[in-house]
This record gives sequence, C-alpha cells and structure tokens, in this order.
Amino acid sequence: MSYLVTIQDTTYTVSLDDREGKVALRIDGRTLEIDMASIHEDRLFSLLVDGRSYTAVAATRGEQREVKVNGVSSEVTVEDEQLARLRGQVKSRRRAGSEQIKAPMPGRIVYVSVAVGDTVESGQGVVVIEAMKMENELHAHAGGTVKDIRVGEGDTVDKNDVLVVIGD
Amino acid sequence: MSYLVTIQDTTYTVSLDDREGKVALRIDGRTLEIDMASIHEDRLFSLLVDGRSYTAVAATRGEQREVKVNGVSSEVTVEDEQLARLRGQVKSRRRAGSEQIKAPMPGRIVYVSVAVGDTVESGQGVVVIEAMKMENELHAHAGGTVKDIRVGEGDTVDKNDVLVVIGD
Amino acid sequence: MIRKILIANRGEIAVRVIRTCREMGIETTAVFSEADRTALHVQFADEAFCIGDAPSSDSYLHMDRIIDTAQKAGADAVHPGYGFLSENADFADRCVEAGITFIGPSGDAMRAMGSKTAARKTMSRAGVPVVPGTEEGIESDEEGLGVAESIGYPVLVKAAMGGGGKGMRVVESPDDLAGALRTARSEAQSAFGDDTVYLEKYLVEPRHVEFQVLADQHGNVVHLGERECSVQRRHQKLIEESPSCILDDALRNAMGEAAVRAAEAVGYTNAGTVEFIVDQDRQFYFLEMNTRLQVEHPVTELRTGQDLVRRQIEIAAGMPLPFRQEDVRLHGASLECRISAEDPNAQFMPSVGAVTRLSEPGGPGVRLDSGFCAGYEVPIYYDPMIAKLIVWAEKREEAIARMKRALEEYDIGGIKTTIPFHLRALSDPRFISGDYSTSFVETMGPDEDAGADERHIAAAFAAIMKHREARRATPAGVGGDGADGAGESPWKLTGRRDAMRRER
Amino acid sequence: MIRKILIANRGEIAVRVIRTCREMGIETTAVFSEADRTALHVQFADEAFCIGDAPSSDSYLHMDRIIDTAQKAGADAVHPGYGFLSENADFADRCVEAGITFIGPSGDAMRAMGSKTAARKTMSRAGVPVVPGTEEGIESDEEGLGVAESIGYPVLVKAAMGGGGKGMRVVESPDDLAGALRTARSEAQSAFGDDTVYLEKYLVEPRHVEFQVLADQHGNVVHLGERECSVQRRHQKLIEESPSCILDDALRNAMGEAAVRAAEAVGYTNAGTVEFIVDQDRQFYFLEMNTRLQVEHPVTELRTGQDLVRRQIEIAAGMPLPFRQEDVRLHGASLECRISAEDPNAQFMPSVGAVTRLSEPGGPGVRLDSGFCAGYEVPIYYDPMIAKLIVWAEKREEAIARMKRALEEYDIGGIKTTIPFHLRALSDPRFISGDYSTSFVETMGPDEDAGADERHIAAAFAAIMKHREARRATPAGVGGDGADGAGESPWKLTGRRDAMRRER
Repeated sequence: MSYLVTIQDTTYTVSLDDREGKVALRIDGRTLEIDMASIHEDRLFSLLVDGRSYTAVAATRGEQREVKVNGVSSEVTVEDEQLARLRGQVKSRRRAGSEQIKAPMPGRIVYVSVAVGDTVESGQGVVVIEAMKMENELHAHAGGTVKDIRVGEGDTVDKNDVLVVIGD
Repeated sequence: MSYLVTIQDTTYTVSLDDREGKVALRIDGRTLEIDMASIHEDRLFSLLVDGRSYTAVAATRGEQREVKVNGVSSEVTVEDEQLARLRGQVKSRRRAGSEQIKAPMPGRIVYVSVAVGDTVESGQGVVVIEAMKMENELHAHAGGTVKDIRVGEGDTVDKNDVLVVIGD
Repeated sequence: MIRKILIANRGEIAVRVIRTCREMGIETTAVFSEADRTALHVQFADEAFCIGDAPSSDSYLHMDRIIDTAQKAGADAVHPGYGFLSENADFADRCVEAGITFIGPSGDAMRAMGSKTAARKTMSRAGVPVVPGTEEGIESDEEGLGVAESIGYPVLVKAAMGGGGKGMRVVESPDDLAGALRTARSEAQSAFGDDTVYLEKYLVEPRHVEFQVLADQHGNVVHLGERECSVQRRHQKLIEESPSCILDDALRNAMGEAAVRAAEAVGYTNAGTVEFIVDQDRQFYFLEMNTRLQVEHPVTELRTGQDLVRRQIEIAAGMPLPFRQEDVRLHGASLECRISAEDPNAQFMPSVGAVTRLSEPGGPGVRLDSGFCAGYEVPIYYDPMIAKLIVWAEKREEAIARMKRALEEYDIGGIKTTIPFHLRALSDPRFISGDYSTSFVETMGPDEDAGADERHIAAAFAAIMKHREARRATPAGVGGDGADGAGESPWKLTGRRDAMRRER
Repeated sequence: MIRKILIANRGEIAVRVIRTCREMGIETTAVFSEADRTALHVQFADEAFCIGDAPSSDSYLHMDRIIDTAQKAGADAVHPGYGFLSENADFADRCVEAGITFIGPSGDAMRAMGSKTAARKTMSRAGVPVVPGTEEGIESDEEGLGVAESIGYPVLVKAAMGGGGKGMRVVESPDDLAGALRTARSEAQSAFGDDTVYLEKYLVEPRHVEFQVLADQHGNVVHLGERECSVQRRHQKLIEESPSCILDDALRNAMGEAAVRAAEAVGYTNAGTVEFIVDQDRQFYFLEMNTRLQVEHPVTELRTGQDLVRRQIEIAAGMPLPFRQEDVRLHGASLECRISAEDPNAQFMPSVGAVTRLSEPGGPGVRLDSGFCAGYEVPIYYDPMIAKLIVWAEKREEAIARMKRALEEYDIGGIKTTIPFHLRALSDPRFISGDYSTSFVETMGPDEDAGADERHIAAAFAAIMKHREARRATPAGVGGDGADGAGESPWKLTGRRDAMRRER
C-alpha cells in the first residue's frame, strides 16, 4: 500500500508492508524496517528503526491528526495514494473560496483591525481576542478581501464562532 | 437503595439517594452528603464530604473489587441488601468445603512443607515459590487436612495453577 | 502557632502551598470556583469549598466569600499565593480585622510599594538607585516634554499603579509624547482605576534581575540572592535562572544590600522580591517590589536549600528567621521554565482542552511544581501557566543540559504547551553564553528545522497508523470504503472514547 | 572522551544512567530482553537492541551478546548499573580485552573484594577493623567449634563468596554449629559454586552504615559521607538515609578514612561503597565493599550535590576528580524509599500486572528515579523494585515529613506496591527517633487501623459505584437482574477495556 503523508509543506510518499510488529517501508526512496510495539492504550508506541529508538504518539485534536515523535509534534494528513490521485481535481476546487476566521476558544473581542472591503494579506492580523487573561491576535491564513465581520469590540464569543469572513 | 459493603471483617450498611453529583447517604447510622465528581476516565473521583476532600479510585484486580481512598487501599464486596438476605443460606453452604492454594504468579516451586494427610492451621505456610528473584511462602487461609499436593520441588508453575488442596 | 491555612488561590501555587503545609502538619482548606471542582488543589487539600462561579471576580477575587469561608472552616491564616488577591492591601487588612493571619506583608507595606511614584520617592530617600525620571505624576504635555528633554529620549510612559505592561509606552521622540501620554492614561484608567502616569528613562536592552528577601517581625531582613528573569514575552517571564551571568560577588552584595534597604524602608515583613533593571554598563536601578511570593521562587529554593513557604508561615506566626545573612549559602545553578497551555508556534495562543496523556520528567536535579494531573481540563478563565519545571546542577551549563533533558522527557497530551519554545530558547547561543537581555524572545530567529529526522519517522508512523486503521475497518466495513479510512478508525475511536469520558 | 555508552542493565538504573549521558551529550545504547521491549529504558535510549529471551541468563547476564552488541553499535564504554554483571570481574576484563571501557573498577579490584575471606585479610592488613572471626575457610566441625568458642556465641556462618543472605546462618550454641556449617556449605555451593564458609562474631542489633567512595585513575580517593541502611528485610534494604543518627563528626571522619584506606588497599578506581556494621557501643567493623554504583546512591547525590554517574564516566575516561576531600560539603538530610511491586500486606509477595494508572509526586525536595510509565507491565523475571523515591530537606524531621507527603501523592494503579509499608515505617516512633537497628522491620508491630475514616468513605464510595452500575445496567438490561449488577457494569467494563488494550 502507498500513502501520501503531508507534514507542514512536505509530502512524503510512503509504501509499506506490515507484518506483526515489523513493518518494511519505503519513504521517499529510503528503505526502513520499523519494529513497532504498543506501550499504552494504542496511542503510545515504541519504534525501533535500525536500532534507533523513537517514542511515537498518535492523537487527534478536533479534525486534526497529530503525531509526536520524540517530543517533536507534527500535524499530519494521510491519504491513500491512489484515491488522492483521483481526487486531485476535486481538492483543488474545494480549496478555493472563502476563509472563515473562527474563535479558537471562548473569549471577548478586544479589537477588530479590518473593515468590510479591506484587502488582507496572508498572515495579517484581523481580530484580537482576550481569553485566559491574555490578548491573542488572530490572523488570516490566505490573503483576500474582507467579506463579512460578524462581531464587534467587547462581544463575548464562543469557541468556533465565525468572526470574520475573507473571500477571493 | 441499601447495600451491604464488606471491607476486611467489617460490613457496613449503606443506604443512599443519588442525584446528579450529590449523594445523600446513611452509613451505619451516620448521615453524609457526598459531592462526587469524576476526575479521569470514570475511575478516579474527587469526593467532598462536608468539605473534607477525598480522592477515590475504583479498580478491579481479577475478580476482586478494590477501592482506594486517599491512598488507603481496601478490597471490598458490595451486595444489594435484599438479595443478600435471600442468599444468606446459599452463601454459608458454599463457603464450606475445600481450599485450593494457587500460584499467585508464574514461578518455580522451591519447597513444599506439608504432606498429604497433614493437619494444617489457618495461616500456616505450605509452599515456597520463587519468582522475581525472591522466595515467597504461600499460606493456608483456613485450617484443615491436606487432601492433595499437585506439585513437586523444582516444578515450574503458571499463575493460578493449583498447588495444594486442603479440605475439612 | 498556625493550625489551619486557607489557600486563596488555585493551580500550581495552591498545590505548592498545600505541600509545605502537609509537611508542617498544618491543615489545609482549599477554595475553588465552579470551573475548578476537579482541580488538583481541591484533591490535595484536607478540605475544599466552592466560592463561586468561574470568573475570578466571582470566586478567587471575591474577598467576602473567601474571608467567610476561612471563618467557617476555622482557618487561622490565609495564604494568598501570587496573583489574585496577593497584593491587595485591602484584603490583607480585612483578614487582620477578621482575626485571620495574612501570610504576607502588612497592607501598609503593600500600599507603600503599590504606587510606583510613591515607591520611587521612598527608594530614593533610602539610597536605593531608581531609573532617572519623575517621582510625581505628569500633569500636562508641556511638563512631560520638559522632563523627557532633561532625562533624554527614549523615555517610557508608565502608569503609577501599573503592572504587567499595561499603560506603558516607549516614546522615541518629542512628536510622539503627547499621544503616548493620552493612550497610557486611558489604559491606566480602565485597568487600574487611576490615570496617573509618570516618565522614566527607557533603558535599551536592559536585564531584569531581582532579589528575594525575607523579613521577620523582629526586624531581621535578609536577601537570598538574585534571579535573572530577562527571558520575557509581553512582560511575562518565561525562563528564570540563578545566578545571573552578569553579577559578580561585588555587584551581588551591592544589589542585595539595596534590596534589604528597600524592604526596610517600608517596614516590610514576610517574603518579597525587589526587582531591578541592570543596564549595559552594569548600573542597577530599582524597578518595583513584588509584595508576595513569586512564581519563580523555586529557583531560589534550589540554590539556598530553603523552603520559602515554610519561612513565610513561620514569619507570619511571629517566629524569628532561623538564620542570618552570613549563614546564607548559594550553591550551584538553578533554572526554571514556565510550562503554559499555549501554542508557541501560533503566537502563544492559549490552548484549552483535556490533558489526555501525561508523563512527567524525573531523575537527578529535577523538580516539577505542577497544578494538574491526567484528565485535567484546562479552563479558559485563568492564567494559562499549568506547571513549572525547575532544575539544579553544580554548573550553569549542566543545569541547561539537565533542563533540556527534562523537557524532552515531559509529555503532555491533548493540549499545546510551551515546552517546544523552551527547548528552542535553551539552544539559542545567546542564552547558552548568558549574553541576553529582555529583548531575547522578540529577537529569536525562526524555528530551525531541528526535527527533520523525527518528521521523517512521523510520516512513516502516520502511514502505518492509517494502514492499520484501514485494514481493521475493512472486515467490519458496512459498505466498505475501508481503504479510505471511512470505517471506524482506532485513531478516531480514541478521540471519540475520550470525548465520551469527558461527558460522563 | 567517551562518545557512546552501552547500558548493560534495565529498569530504573538504566534510565538513571541514560539521563546523565543525555546531559553530558553522550549517545546511549540500551539492551533489552524479549520481556522488556516496551520498557522505559528502551524508550529513553538513543538506540536499543534485543539481546535475548526474558530469563536474565539469556539476556542481561549474557556477556557474549552484550559485548557483541557494544561492538556493533560502536559503543566506547559499558555501564553495568548494579546487579546483573556489575560485579562480575570476568565481564570487566572481557570489556577491556574487547577495547571497551568498563565504567567501574578493574576486574582485579573486584576479585580482591569478591572473596569475603580474602577481603577480611586485606582489610586487617590495611588497618580497617573487621568483625572478629576467621580469615580462612573453616575446614572441619572441630576447627569451627574452637573458633566459635574463642570469639564467643552467637556466631555467624557465612559463605566466602556470599551475598544477599544466602549461605548465612546464625548459631546460638555449640550444638547447632555442625548443622549450620553443613547447610550453609550446601547453599553456598549451589548459589556461588564454592562451598567455602567462614565464621564471624554475630553482632546483636547492629546498624548498617556504608560510605560512598570515589577513586580516580590518578590516585585520588575521597569519601562522600555515609548512608544508614538498617531498614532491611531478608537482607534487602528498604529505606536508606543520610546522615546516620548514630554518627558524630569524629566517628564520621574515622569511618570515612577507613573507607578510603579500604579502597586504596585494593587499588580501587571509580565509584564504590564500603559497608560497615556498627555495634551498640558504636564500634565499627568492615563488612564488605560493593564494587559498583549502589541502588541508594541518590541519597548521597542529594546531600553532596554531586552527580555520581557523571563522576563515574569522567573517572572511566581518565579524568581526575574535580575536587578534593576538603571540598566535600554534606548538606541537610536525605532519605530514600525503594518502591517495589510487592504486597506488604501479604508477606511482600511480588505483584505482577499492568500499571493502569500513574500519578507521580513532585514539588520541593522530591526526586523520583522511576523505571516505568503508565501502561507498563511488570515482568516476573526480574527484581520487583520499580522506582526509588528520594527526598532532601534541611533537617531530618522535615525530610521524613516530606517523604510521607510524597508517598501520599504517589498513586500507582493496577499493582500492589510497598508504598503503604513505607508510610507505616516512617510513622514508627523508633524510626522517627533514629533509634533503630537491622531488626527494625521484623519487630514492626501489626498494622494499626490508621485508615478508619478512609475505610468508612471507601464503603460509601463502593456502594455508590455499585448503585450507579446497577442503575445503568437496568435500561440496557437484556433480561434484567440489573440490581444485581449482572448487566454491563462500568466497573467491569473498565477492567475489560484495559485488558483489550493490553492484548492489542
């Protein structure tokens, strides 16, 4: 079986052959044999790769899959390579469109730094939210035009409330 | 509802009224109100009893139920009081009979200190088993006559293997 | 003697105080908000009482309920921890009026240090150097321009009642002064209910060095050496260490003596901290006095062998200090990293949620002051700091290596924490050399790709997990599509099972 | 310098050694048996290799495989920990022959101390007091009777190659001597392959006090003070502390100097421990020298601030000791409790199984050297000690209170441990007063009913759990009988869920 694994901006192609604890695996041309043993609750594993010892954790945070290897945490997406190829076009179509900036936690809106119609760049701060006694700035992931602003300063918001909508 | 709870040699009669976190309860004439909150995985609880703070754990060890309150561990049996009354006679009949001394862990038999036909007293050592680099003596819980010896010195045994049978 | 103490706080500092009380055979009463019913300090205390709703103003800041609870529980004394009511002079006074020992300085000593302008005046008189600037509030823009001219730009506009960076503005040129005065006044009014602001010389790349003092009720005042706290972000300390790399014995003695004079000048009792800034010429200036136990007090505990909470309780009970200045010995090197539920890769955004997995560091020279256990749900209402990791070693470089080792062992699942930030900071050549200032964090470079090998393995591991979940899904698959992972995945199951547990 | 170390051990000591290696920037190679695939030392090491089946003889005692693994991994050095091959002179020699640094003394120094009769002779010559007795094996019953008569009953029959209480018999009168010689010879032959036994005066209620020594390859030998280890059961130490309550500075210096002479007499290098017994008249006698790091070395680390594993590695690398005897400072009081997977309420029966829940103690003055994490399955093949809890405080009574506080915080679920034993022992008036001997454990009273209130609450809690499980079972109940708890119980579900996890 082959999988496409994306971590940050890098996509690795992994093909593997899994037999009872030992997994033979090719990752971007490098061949590895992994001895994998469950330590606790099917989430925490000990991996031995040519003798090198790694402790690996699989977790979910909401929709996001996360793995942690020797303390280094990465958000990952994994796709079956064949299916990924079939879906290629659908994906890129879906990726376009609007971005919703949501409240990452319940809190109070301190400041909205954009207005409807403004052009924002990728990474630009748009809203400041206060929670846990700290002010935190939320950023646009992709650039675009501010289509809608759904909160005002001083508003109390719940987690995942949409605050600002940015479109193409 | 009323329950009979036995810890060591003491049986407590507990009647309770359980409503959403707060439990009103009478135990051997003492009335308590317990505020009970789950801390982790439905096993670890915080109890507040008239302000006193207790941390309580429910666990199973094989057939045995165990509770641990502020670090003090107790093996408990709990019975519905009405059912317990109905079963009274069945119980006492079952309690009589033979005692099987079983291996509490895998190990090697070092020494058998009784022979078939010997009379043993409650608490008397009958077998020495070696495990984890240590020798451990196993004792008869009730007195009686040795009916059967199923192992010899030097034998390797598995957990729960019957080693010696003691009868009335 | 004190038999029972109410701890008017939560989190790791409440747990910290309870630990010493247990060791002293003193009973403990915890208070908690509705959000903290299952918190560790509630579990660890002998008794615990709910004092209100989740927001601090309804619970940990609610003086009436706290004093009422102390009286009902029969507590002889209240320990305020840090934050919340710890520097509230009225609260200290009200405890005393209610016949309860307040474990800290008197309300008057707090007031003397609470106003920055008043404190600057007192310190000047006591011969403690203060940053050049005004001892009174600035009344007009004209007055401000004159003062700024005389002390030289850049200048700092500060709120007299300020703290935590609020109501503070750096002004580089006369053009910006009027605007800065206006915004600082408005911030100060809303944050502290007092719009008095004053001017200070703004020191470039200063270092933040503070001295721990202890003062009993019999006139004995000692200092226990320094802590360097220059690794800060938005005026929040992140890493503290002792000794400071820029102090030699002569400077340490001079600053320590100044700290003792500062405490004496206001009739201070109990534990307190005198904060200084040290400029690039190694001149030191009084910044402020924190009239409470500090977050970073364990750094001093490890270097001196003292239990500062024990000393606080003894002092509050009227006992004399059991040692004198000449008995204080400073050993080795100590370092603290504050562990917060924040994502250092997303501008330190708070990270709430349940701690699904916990594995704590141990072994030689490692101390963990934690406020949570596995299963804990980090609430959104309070400070995101959830634990402190402190190490000691004979030498500074050994302490740094030990801290990195301990951070690598520390595994907290389910939430993001500042552990990766600390690992980066401790690997920064400036930190290693000891040549860093309060601008350290903002001038840290982008995250180096240190975990390349780990990410390679992470990709392999993720593929294996996906493969196994697909394989498991197929036989049970209702309608198949197993290879897509649409079936029940162990990964998803794990998440769902956790969610169920939380709901119960 | 040493770049990579193979740790020829398992459990907490392997983890302990790995920690210092990490801090020194030295790579680590773990070895493990089939039973230890998921053990903590495998997780913590940079690399790990399986060296055989679960029984020690097939793995941790298998010299060929260990040396072979060290060579394949490119390790410069081997650290043997304690137990297993740590005092095996042949193994030390074979490492050297294979070009691998053995982190410990030379094989010859081990041999000189390995035979108790030879060591007694060497010590006598070096002016180190030994217990009255023979320096040669006893050949005949007649010879034995003569010697016993001259030193006076009771006497102790001991195996020359002995250790751990095997081949040891106390003889109260001449009638019992011949029988004791016979059984001791037979035990010695089967345990050590050598039936030589000798006679010693049996000291009544002695105290076990040992001295830590460090010796470099340049002739520097120092001692780091004592550890009192009189709390023993079947010659296994359970609690160790420093300082010993029976030593004053004069006796400490005399014993420390004797310990240094003992090490010098055999050309000892690296870390070692000289064990003495001290009789009721405070006379001390050489007992034996342990030619390795001891289990209880952290007690000394906390009192001296030294990292003994770091010192061991430096010494093995040929570096001189970085301090001299007069630089050694002993601070405060330190205490260690060995945490074993044993049931103290059932004659210390080993308790195997999975650790289902783990909450570790922390806070001021607490150090935990643990060899396991949550989920760990305690194997049946090895020593049941799974962790060591060590505390430090300024004064002994504070250290005892701190240890009790830490033991109360320590929650290990799924297996029985010796934590309740330690809590009892530390509450024993004899321990508190410091007036105890090696007979302490066997003369401990029956378990007092200290937890009456807890048991009352336990009964209430158990009833609530039963009630909830019955209530939950009823609606889903297939065929009812819910009140009997025959339906799916959360209690049972929990157990079953754990079992499933383990099987996967």
